Amino acid sequence: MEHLSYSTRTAFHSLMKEKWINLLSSLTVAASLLVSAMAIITIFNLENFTRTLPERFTMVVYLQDSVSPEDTQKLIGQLKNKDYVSGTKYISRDQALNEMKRTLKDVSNVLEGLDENPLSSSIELKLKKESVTAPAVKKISEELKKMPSVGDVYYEAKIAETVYLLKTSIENMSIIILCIISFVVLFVISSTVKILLYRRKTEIEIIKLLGATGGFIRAPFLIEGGVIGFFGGIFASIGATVFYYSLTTSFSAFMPILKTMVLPVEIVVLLPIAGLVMGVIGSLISVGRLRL
Amino acid sequence: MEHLSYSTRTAFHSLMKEKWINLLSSLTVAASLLVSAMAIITIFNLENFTRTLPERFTMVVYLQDSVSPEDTQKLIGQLKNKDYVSGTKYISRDQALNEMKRTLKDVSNVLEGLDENPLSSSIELKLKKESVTAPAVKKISEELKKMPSVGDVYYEAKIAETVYLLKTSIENMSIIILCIISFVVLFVISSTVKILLYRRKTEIEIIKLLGATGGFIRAPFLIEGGVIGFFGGIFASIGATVFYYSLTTSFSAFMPILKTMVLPVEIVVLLPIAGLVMGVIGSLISVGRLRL
Amino acid sequence: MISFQNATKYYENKPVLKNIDLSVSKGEMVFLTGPTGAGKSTLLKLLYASELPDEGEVTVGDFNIGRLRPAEIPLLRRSIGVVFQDFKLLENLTVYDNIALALRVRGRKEKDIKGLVLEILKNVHLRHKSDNYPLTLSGGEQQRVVIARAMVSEPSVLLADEPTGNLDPDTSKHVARLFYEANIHGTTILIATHNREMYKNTGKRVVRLENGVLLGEEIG
Amino acid sequence: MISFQNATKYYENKPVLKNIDLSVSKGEMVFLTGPTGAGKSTLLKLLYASELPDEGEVTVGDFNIGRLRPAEIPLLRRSIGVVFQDFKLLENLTVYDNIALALRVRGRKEKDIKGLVLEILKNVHLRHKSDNYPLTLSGGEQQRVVIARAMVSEPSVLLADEPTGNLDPDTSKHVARLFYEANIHGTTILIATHNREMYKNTGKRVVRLENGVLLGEEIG
Ligand SMILES: Nc1ncnc2c1ncn2[C@@H]1O[C@H](COP(=O)(O)OP(=O)(O)OP(=O)(O)O)[C@@H](O)[C@H]1O
Ligand SMILES: Nc1ncnc2c1ncn2[C@@H]1O[C@H](COP(=O)(O)OP(=O)(O)OP(=O)(O)O)[C@@H](O)[C@H]1O
Ligand SMILES: [Mg+2]
Ligand SMILES: [Mg+2]
Repeated sequence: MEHLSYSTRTAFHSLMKEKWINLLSSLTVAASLLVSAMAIITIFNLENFTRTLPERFTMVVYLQDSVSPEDTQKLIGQLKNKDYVSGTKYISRDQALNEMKRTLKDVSNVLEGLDENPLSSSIELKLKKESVTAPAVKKISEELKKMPSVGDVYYEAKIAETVYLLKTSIENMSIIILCIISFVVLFVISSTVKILLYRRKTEIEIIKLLGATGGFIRAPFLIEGGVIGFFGGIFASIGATVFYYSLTTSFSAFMPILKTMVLPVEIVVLLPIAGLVMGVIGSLISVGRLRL
Repeated sequence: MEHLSYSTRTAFHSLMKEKWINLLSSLTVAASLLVSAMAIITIFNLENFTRTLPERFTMVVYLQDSVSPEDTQKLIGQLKNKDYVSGTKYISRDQALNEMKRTLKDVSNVLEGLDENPLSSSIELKLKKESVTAPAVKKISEELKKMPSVGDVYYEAKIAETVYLLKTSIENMSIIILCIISFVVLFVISSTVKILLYRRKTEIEIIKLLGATGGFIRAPFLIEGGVIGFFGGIFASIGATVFYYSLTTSFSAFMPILKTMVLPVEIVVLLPIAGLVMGVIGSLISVGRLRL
Repeated sequence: MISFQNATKYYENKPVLKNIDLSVSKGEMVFLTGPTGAGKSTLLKLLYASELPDEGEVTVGDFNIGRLRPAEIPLLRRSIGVVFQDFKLLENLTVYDNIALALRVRGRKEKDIKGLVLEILKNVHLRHKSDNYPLTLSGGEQQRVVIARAMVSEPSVLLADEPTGNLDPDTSKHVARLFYEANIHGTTILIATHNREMYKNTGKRVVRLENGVLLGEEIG
Repeated sequence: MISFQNATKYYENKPVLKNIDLSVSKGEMVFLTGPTGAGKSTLLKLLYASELPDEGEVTVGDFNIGRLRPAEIPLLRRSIGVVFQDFKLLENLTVYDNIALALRVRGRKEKDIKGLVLEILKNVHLRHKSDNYPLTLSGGEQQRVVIARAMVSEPSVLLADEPTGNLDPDTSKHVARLFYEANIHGTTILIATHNREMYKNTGKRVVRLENGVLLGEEIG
C-alpha cells in the first residue's frame, strides 16, 4: 500500500512536471485511436449494410393471365411455406400499370394509347439470406416455374451473384483491416510511451542500483502510461463523435447512404478504456525493453 | 562548410545511435501524414465529383409534333448560340421509343400494343456550370418555352437546386477540413520532434556553455527533424498508395463511385517533401522552445 | 562479509581487475587507494552487482555475486549503501525524496521515513536544503546528499567511492567521522579514496590497487 | 582581464555572493578556495555568463557580463575554457569528439582539429582512450577529458572548478603542471579548489571565499 501510494505520487508528479510533453503524447495516442475508431465505425456500418444486401434481392413470379383469385391465394400460401422464402408481396396487374406510369413520368401518356392493360399480375418474393447465391437462386427459379398458375419467373442473376460475393468479401476484409489496425495502434501507443520512457533510462538505472524490484520501478511508469492512454482515449472519443456527426449531417447530403450510419455507443465508452489498457501494455512493453 | 559537415555527421550519428526511437518517430509522423493524405485524396475526388455535378443536370426541350427537319436544325442552331448552353443532343421520337423499351426491360411488350409512336422528338440541353442554379434554370426554361417549334420544356427543379447547394458546401467544407488537418499534422510532427529533442535538453545546454551559436546548435537538430520527417513522408506515400488501390479495387465493388477515384500523383511525390519541410519546421519550433 | 577470491574483470577484452584476493570481515573498515584508472570503482561495482566478475568468486554476506538469481539482485543491493563517485542523484526529485527513495525501495513505512531522512540531513548539515533539487546544490552539497542516501537505511555494508572529492578538508573530516560512527555501530565499510587525510593515522587497513592488481596493504 | 566590482548574486532571494571585489590581471594565476557551498562555482559561473550578476559589475576582457547582448554570449564563452565541477561531458560523443567540439564550436578547420586533440590527449595521458565514450571512463579519466577540452582551444582565460577532485595526488600534480605551463604562455587562470596541495608553495594569490563573502587573500 505504502508502495502503491508512492508509485501514484511519483507518476502524477512526473505527469505534472512535464505536462506539455505528456499532453502531446496523449494527443498522439488519441490520433491513432481516432483513426481506428473511424475505421471501426466505417466497418461496423459496412457490416450493417451487407447484412441488408440479400434483402435487396427480389424474385418476381408472374402469374398466368387466366389464374383465378382463389388459385392466386393458394399459390401465395404454397410460396410462403417454402423454406427459402422469407416474404411475399402480391402485385395485381392494375397496380403494375400504375407503377409503370409512375416510372415513365413525363412520357406516361404513351400508355394512354393502350386499349387494355397488357401486364400480368405478379408475386414478389424475398428469399432467406442463405439462399441468395447464384446456384441456389437458379434452382429455386426452375422449381417455381414448374408450379401450377405460374407463368414466368424473373430475377437478375447478376445481383444474386454479386450480393453473395460482396457479403463474404466485405466480412473477410473487415476482419483483416481490424487486425492490421489493432496492431498499428498498439505499435504507435507503445512507441509513444517508449519514447517518453527512453528519456528516463538513467533514472530507471539509478533506482535499480538502489535496490528497487522490477515492480517498484515499473509501477509509476505503468500508471503514467495508463493515464496518458486514458486521456488519449477520451480525446479520441470526442474526435469520433465529431467525425460521426460531421459525416451524418454534412456529408450525407451527397452520399445518402451515410444518413443511415450508426455510431456504436460502445465505441465511445470503450475508447478511453482501450486507451488505458493500451497505455499500460505499451508501458509494459517499453519498460520491459529497458531490461529491468 | 566545416560547420555543415559537422552538423550532418552529428545528425546522422545520433539518428543511427538511436535508430529505433527515430524510426518510431518517423512512423508517428507517417501516421499523421497518412491521415492527411487520405483526407486530401478524398477531398480531391469529392472536388472532382462536384465539378461534374452540373453536367449531370439536363434540360429537355420537347419539339412540337409538326416541326419540320429544317426547323429542327434551325432550333438546334439557335440553342447552341445561347450563352448558357454548353451542349445539345437531338433525340428523335424513334430513338426515344427504343430508349423507353430498353428501360422497361421485361415488360416492354406493353408497348407492342401501340399503333403508332406517341412520343415527341426532343433536344437535351447541357447548361454551363454557372447557370445551374434554381432561379437561372427557371428563367431559361421560360425563355425556351416561348421559342418557335418548342412544345414543352422539362427539367427536375430539385436537382438544379441541390447541385448548386452541394457544389458550394463541398467546396467550403474541403477548405475548412484541409486547414484543420494541416494544423493537426504540423502539431503532431512538431510534438514528435519536440519529445525527441526534449531528451537532449542537457546536451544542448552543454554545447551552449562551450560557446556555440544558435545556428551551430540548431543545425544538427534541423537535419535530424528533416530526415525523420522525410522518411515519415515516404512511409505515408506508400500508405496512401496502398489506401488508394485497396479502395479502387476492393471497395469499389459495393460503392461504384470509388472506381472513378483518382490518385493525384503529386501527393505521392509531395508527401516526402511535406514531411521534410514539416520536420524542419517542427524542429525549429521545438528547438526554439528550448530557448537558445 | 566481503570476499574476493582470484576475481578478474575484463572490459573490452582488457583485464581491469586481475586475480583480486581480498577479504573484509564483518564490522571492519577498509580503505582502497591507488592512481586514477586503477580499478577501484570497478572493484566496488562488483560488490553491488553493477558489474559481474568474469573469473573467480566475489561474495557479499550470503550472496555470491557471480551466481545471483535475478530476484536476488534487489535483495543484495538493499543490504548495501553506496556513495557513487558520479553521485547518481535523481534530478527530478528533491533532496528529501532522493534520500527517502533509499527507504521506500526497502519498503519502509512513510511515517518512519520522515524522521529518518530529516535526521540524516541534519547529520550532513543539509537540513535547510531538503526541498531543493540536486541541480541547485553546490558540488559538495550534492556529494553529502549522496552520502546521506547511502547511510539513511543503516545498511550492513557501506561502499563509498571517492566520497570527499568535492568536499573541503573540514567537511571531509566531518564525513569521515560519520563513517567511523557507523562503523562503530557495526557497519562494514569499504572506502575508495585518493584522499590521504582520510586514512592517515586511523589504524585501519589501506589496500593499494594499481593497474588492476592488488599491491598489498599497509596500516593507515 | 577579470574584474568583480561590488558584485552580488541572489538565488531564491538569498545572497550567494555578497559585494565581491576581485580583479585578476592578464596572465595572472589565482586560486579560489573556501568551504563547500561558499559560492566558488557561482563566482565562476558569472564569468562565463551561465549566471548573471544581480548587482555590481563583472567584466571579462572587453565583455561586461551584466550587459551582454545575446549574440555576444557565444563570443565571450569562446574566449574562455572551463573545467566544470560536474564535468558536463556529452555522453553520446567519444572522448575525441567531446574535445574536438570545443574547437568546432570555435569554427576551427577539421584538418587542424585532429592534431590539436591528439596532442592534448597525450598531455593528459588519455591518448589510448580517444574512442571511448565518457561513461566507460573512470572518474579521474573523465575529469582529465574535461581539462583537455577546456585547454585544447588555448583560450585566453581558463576557469577550473575543483579540477583535481577525482585525481590521485600524482596526477593532480601533473595537471597543476599543465596549468602552470599554460599560464607561462600567457593564459589567465582562475582555479577553485579545496586541494591545498595545489596552491601550497606556489607563490600565487589564494583568495578565500566563505558564505559568499571574500575574506581576503594570502600567498600560496
Ligand atoms: N564500462 C567500461 N567499459 C570499458 N572500460 C571501462 C569501463 N568502465 C571502466 N573502464 C576502464 O577500466 C579502468 C578502471 O576504471 P575504474 O573506474 O575502476 O577506475 P578507478 O580506479 O575508479 O579510477 P578513478 O580514481 O579515476 O575513479 C579504467 O581504465 C576505465 O577506463
Ligand atoms: N541554481 C541554484 N538555485 C538555488 N541555489 C543555488 C543554485 N546554485 C547554487 N545554489 C546555492 O548557492 C550556494 C553556493 O553554491 P556554489 O555551487 O557556488 O558553492 P561552491 O562554493 O562551489 O561549493 P562546492 O565546494 O561544494 O562546490 C550553495 O548553498 C548552493 O546550494
Ligand atoms: Mg573511480
Ligand atoms: Mg562548486
